[in-house]
Amino acid sequence: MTTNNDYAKNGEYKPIDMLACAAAKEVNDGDVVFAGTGLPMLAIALAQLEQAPNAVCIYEAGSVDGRPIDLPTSVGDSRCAYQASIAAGLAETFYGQLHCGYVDLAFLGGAEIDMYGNVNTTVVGDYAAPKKRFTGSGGNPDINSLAKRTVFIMLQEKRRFKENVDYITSPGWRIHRWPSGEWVHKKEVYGNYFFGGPTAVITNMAVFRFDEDGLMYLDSVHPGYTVEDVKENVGFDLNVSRVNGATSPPTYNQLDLLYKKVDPEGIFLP
Amino acid sequence: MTTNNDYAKNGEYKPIDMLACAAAKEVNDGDVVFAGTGLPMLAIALAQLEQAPNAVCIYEAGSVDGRPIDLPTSVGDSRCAYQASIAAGLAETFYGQLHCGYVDLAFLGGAEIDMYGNVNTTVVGDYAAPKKRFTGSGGNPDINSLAKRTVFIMLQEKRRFKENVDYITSPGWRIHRWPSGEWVHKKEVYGNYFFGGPTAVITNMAVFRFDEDGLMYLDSVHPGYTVEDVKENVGFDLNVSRVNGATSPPTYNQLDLLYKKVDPEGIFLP
Amino acid sequence: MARFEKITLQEAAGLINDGDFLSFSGFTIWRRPMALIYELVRQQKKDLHLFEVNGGTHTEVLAGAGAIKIWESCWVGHELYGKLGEGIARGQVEGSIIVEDYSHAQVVARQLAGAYGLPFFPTALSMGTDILNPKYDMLSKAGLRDGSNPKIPVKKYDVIKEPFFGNGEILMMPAVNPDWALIYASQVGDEGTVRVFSQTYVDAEVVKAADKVIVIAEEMVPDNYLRQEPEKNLAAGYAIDYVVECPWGAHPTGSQFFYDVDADFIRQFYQVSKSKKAFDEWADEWIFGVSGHEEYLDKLGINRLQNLRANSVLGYSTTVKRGTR
Amino acid sequence: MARFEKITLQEAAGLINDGDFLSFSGFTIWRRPMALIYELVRQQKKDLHLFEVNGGTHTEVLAGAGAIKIWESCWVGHELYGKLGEGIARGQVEGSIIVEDYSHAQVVARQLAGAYGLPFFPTALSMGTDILNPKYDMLSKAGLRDGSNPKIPVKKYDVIKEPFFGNGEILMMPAVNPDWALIYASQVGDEGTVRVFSQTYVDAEVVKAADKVIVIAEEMVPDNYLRQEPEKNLAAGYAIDYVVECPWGAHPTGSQFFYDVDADFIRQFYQVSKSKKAFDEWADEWIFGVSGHEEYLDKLGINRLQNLRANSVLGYSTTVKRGTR
Repeated sequence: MTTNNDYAKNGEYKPIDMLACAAAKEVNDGDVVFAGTGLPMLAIALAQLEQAPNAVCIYEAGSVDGRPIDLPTSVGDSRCAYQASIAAGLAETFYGQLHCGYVDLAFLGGAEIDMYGNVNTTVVGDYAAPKKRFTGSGGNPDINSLAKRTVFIMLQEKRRFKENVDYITSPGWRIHRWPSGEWVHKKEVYGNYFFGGPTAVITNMAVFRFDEDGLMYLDSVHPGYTVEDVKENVGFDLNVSRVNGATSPPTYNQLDLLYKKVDPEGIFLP
Repeated sequence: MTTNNDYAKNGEYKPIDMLACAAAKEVNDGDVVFAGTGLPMLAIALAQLEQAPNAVCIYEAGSVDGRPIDLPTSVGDSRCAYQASIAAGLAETFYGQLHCGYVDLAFLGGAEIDMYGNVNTTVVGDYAAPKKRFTGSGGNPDINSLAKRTVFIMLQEKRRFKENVDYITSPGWRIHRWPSGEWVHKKEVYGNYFFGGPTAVITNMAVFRFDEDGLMYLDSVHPGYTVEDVKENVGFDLNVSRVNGATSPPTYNQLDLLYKKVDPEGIFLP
Repeated sequence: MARFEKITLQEAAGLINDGDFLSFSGFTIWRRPMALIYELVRQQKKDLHLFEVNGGTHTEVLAGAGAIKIWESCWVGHELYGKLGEGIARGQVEGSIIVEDYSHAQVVARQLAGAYGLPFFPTALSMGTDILNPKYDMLSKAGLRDGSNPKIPVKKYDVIKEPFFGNGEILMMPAVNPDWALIYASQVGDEGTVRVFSQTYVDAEVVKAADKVIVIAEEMVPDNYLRQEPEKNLAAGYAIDYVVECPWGAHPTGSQFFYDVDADFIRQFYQVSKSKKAFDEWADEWIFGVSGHEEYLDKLGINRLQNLRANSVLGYSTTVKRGTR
Repeated sequence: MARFEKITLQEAAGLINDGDFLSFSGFTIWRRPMALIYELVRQQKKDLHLFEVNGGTHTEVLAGAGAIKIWESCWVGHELYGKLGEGIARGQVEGSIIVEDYSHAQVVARQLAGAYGLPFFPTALSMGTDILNPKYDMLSKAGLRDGSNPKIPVKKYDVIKEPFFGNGEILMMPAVNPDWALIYASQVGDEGTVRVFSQTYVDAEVVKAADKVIVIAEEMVPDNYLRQEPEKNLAAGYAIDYVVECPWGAHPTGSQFFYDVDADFIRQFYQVSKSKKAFDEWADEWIFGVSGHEEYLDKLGINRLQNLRANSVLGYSTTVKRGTR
């Protein structure tokens, strides 16, 4: 007999489903989550329907604890403010909530990441003469700065997991102290504002975490992939000594929730 | 024939009526006025009914351009917010409006004043071991700091018009630059934030103004009083060389408005 | 996010220790957490450290009871119904209360910094006043700026040369983060969303700046209702820790759209606040003489309270006599 | 307080000079003053200096038209309907646009300082990022931080040792005070009171920080109506200078409770934004090919617009197809 809580088998779910479900697991009940557009929205919505009914979501455009009945397409969407506890603006979310210290968990994306969890969403190449421009920082580095834990959701590609990112848009565990440029632990730069940092990176292939020194290691590999597959898609020397087995795949119930309740219109889930 | 715009005769009005009417004349049409509780409320309300229908009033507790249909008893009163353009809080009024630079005219009170327009509303005697405590600054010095013009409404007594006030609560034209304590023009301390300063003091006896050097002089004397009367009630050497005749008394129309429209309940007008 | 705990007034006051650092909702004689203030006096709290915008009747009740050690603020009085803060004034003159004066907007600067988690907030307001005279830094005089109390900054203020536009010097006020925010709110939802009516004063900042928040609510309502107009709400449920449902909890101060200020009550209180002896007699009657909030309301009586009831359209009482005519 | 002047879109755009420093209401693809943006392109404005939170379609229209000289911001794209800001990216890569990057909250810090008249605003957000790498201060590289332009601070940021609590260093961001705020508002009262629906973004701060404010209003309503709920309003009449009544003025961006984002329009625009040639053809059709806003609406047609109409309860369209299912 198959119950709703059984795991789906390989082929019964898409890579993006796996990503969303693995990410959702990072949410503890009661967390105050500050999330970006896209996959983070799926993850937080799914978590709220499962293990974290009391998790609360803040979107930078101005909504606190909204309860969208239709999935927002962006954090600026009025859908975010439906049945929200507060609808205000950026001063409220960035300063009145985030800088105030309320945020437990950040859910963010990134184009490139290094082994310290530094993320680039700005340019490819030298910033002063870039080869390619991405969207830019948005709230990514802000949310990541002061959240107690940050989970990055990314695509697994060698060119995205780099020894050094071309531009540190969002601060990991080792960063520069500007304007001098010293390379130090985040704690050194943030002082009393050091609340935490990146705790996980979730991709279409694996889950990565960070050790006591703030170095990324491989935690679990998604079904269908091997440790070697992951290593081949990481551009730096990845610590695989702490691999903790396979990531649990989505359950039938999760897939059901994702496609029928969270994103029935197929906005992020094709 | 007596018309409504004729001046009332001595004995037909009270000193407080004179004060309110003289103060109301300081409001220009279109002024953004930041007013305190009490007589300032009468003055701005009267001005709005007469020459300044487009004057706008901000109260520090959080209302912008309220249109009370019943006279507020304090700036925190919900009456202030009736038909207001904005009802918010102190961050909005002090920073979003005043510090932002919108305020043309401040209407304030004071317990003591010196010849530079420095006002004390804090203590009698040495602050570190005071003889008497007043209410304290409230928003008086803030509003006075950045308004383009400030009008003080006060009682005329020798002990209130002092060579040196016991404590500078609210900044006049000559102030200390702290922490060093240098005695300098307001301009020196405020720099680019120098927008103006006290322009008039209105009492139950007279109207005082400030010259180019920021020194108080007697401008006009209310009907029933002489220059000598005023001088006897001022504790410093008052410049009377620029006296401009008698202050116009209230008109019948003004008295009518004050008692029938502005304060029919007799809250400030006994 | 831990969901708030619903407790009683007695339990709420019991959480506050002697010496704690408190801040309050409201402004002068509006939306003060009076029922909780009375209970603090009933439980004989001492050595309290207060930080607030324009103080009012609640300040004076605590001052009269001898509960205040440090008062950091800018103003105290009862508006039209009592010119001065007699208890604070007496404490300052006698030296039993350490008074640290600011301007109103400097208080707000400290609260904004505290609410936003910033170490300081710049302001040009009230530069050049004796508020900044180093001689008059009373916490420093009392030896309390030695860094041993993390809630008291080592400097009252700082002045820095603005580095960006050549605008000269500007004042910087340190953040304030009291132990407790004692809040009276118009409505609290069953999930903790907080709303206040009319001007919001610094209520939102006071909630955010404090380590812990106790809200006494005029009424508890479905959160869904408050969430229909989220732009009107003050705080999310996770920002508050304890809630007491407490109708008329702001009396004798006013609560817009519920009841007006009880002017007669405050006038009478102002008279007794002028001497310790008169205050004690008054407290024996109105605080110690009643077992709690319900008996206090009984003593006031329905007709007195009904007269204060706000007109539901205007938000204030149209029946209470306010002036001389 | 001078009462605002009611003008036309053509007149509004005519007020803007080449080289002016602009800021905008809205966020990414929401509540952008698009009708005015189109008119700026129609009037061939050049060398504009933009300062904004997350940019969007309006930024890209100006970038495509070659109207931007300096772009100070933190993000540009069309959300789900166009991943990148192709015009800005092309400008940055080619060197035709000076791009000065911040984090989002650093942009907000600059706007808050500008709105509050403060010279700077402290923040701990995004310390340690390459945003603060002095090598990447592009306005400095371009020689524009020499103090000759009072709108460009002599430093991109400063770091100071916090003097009050021994909390270490903190970042300070300079105020921004653009020449113009170009605002799209949901409602403007006949006396100029401004209201926007749903999240307010930084609209209030953008209004306050600018020297002059032009509002294009979805609808004009009696001020009395807006004053019944003053806690919902964004700005008082004296804060704004010019008003254009302009229904559908935010199209193709969304306006909560009026209409949803025109996803198809933006998707199509995103495709053409990838090359100058395609943009020019698009602009010939949609900007230069129509005489003004009314002809633009005619060209869109009633059925397309009706499909975007917001459900009056939910605030967004429930008929527009958003996803793949």
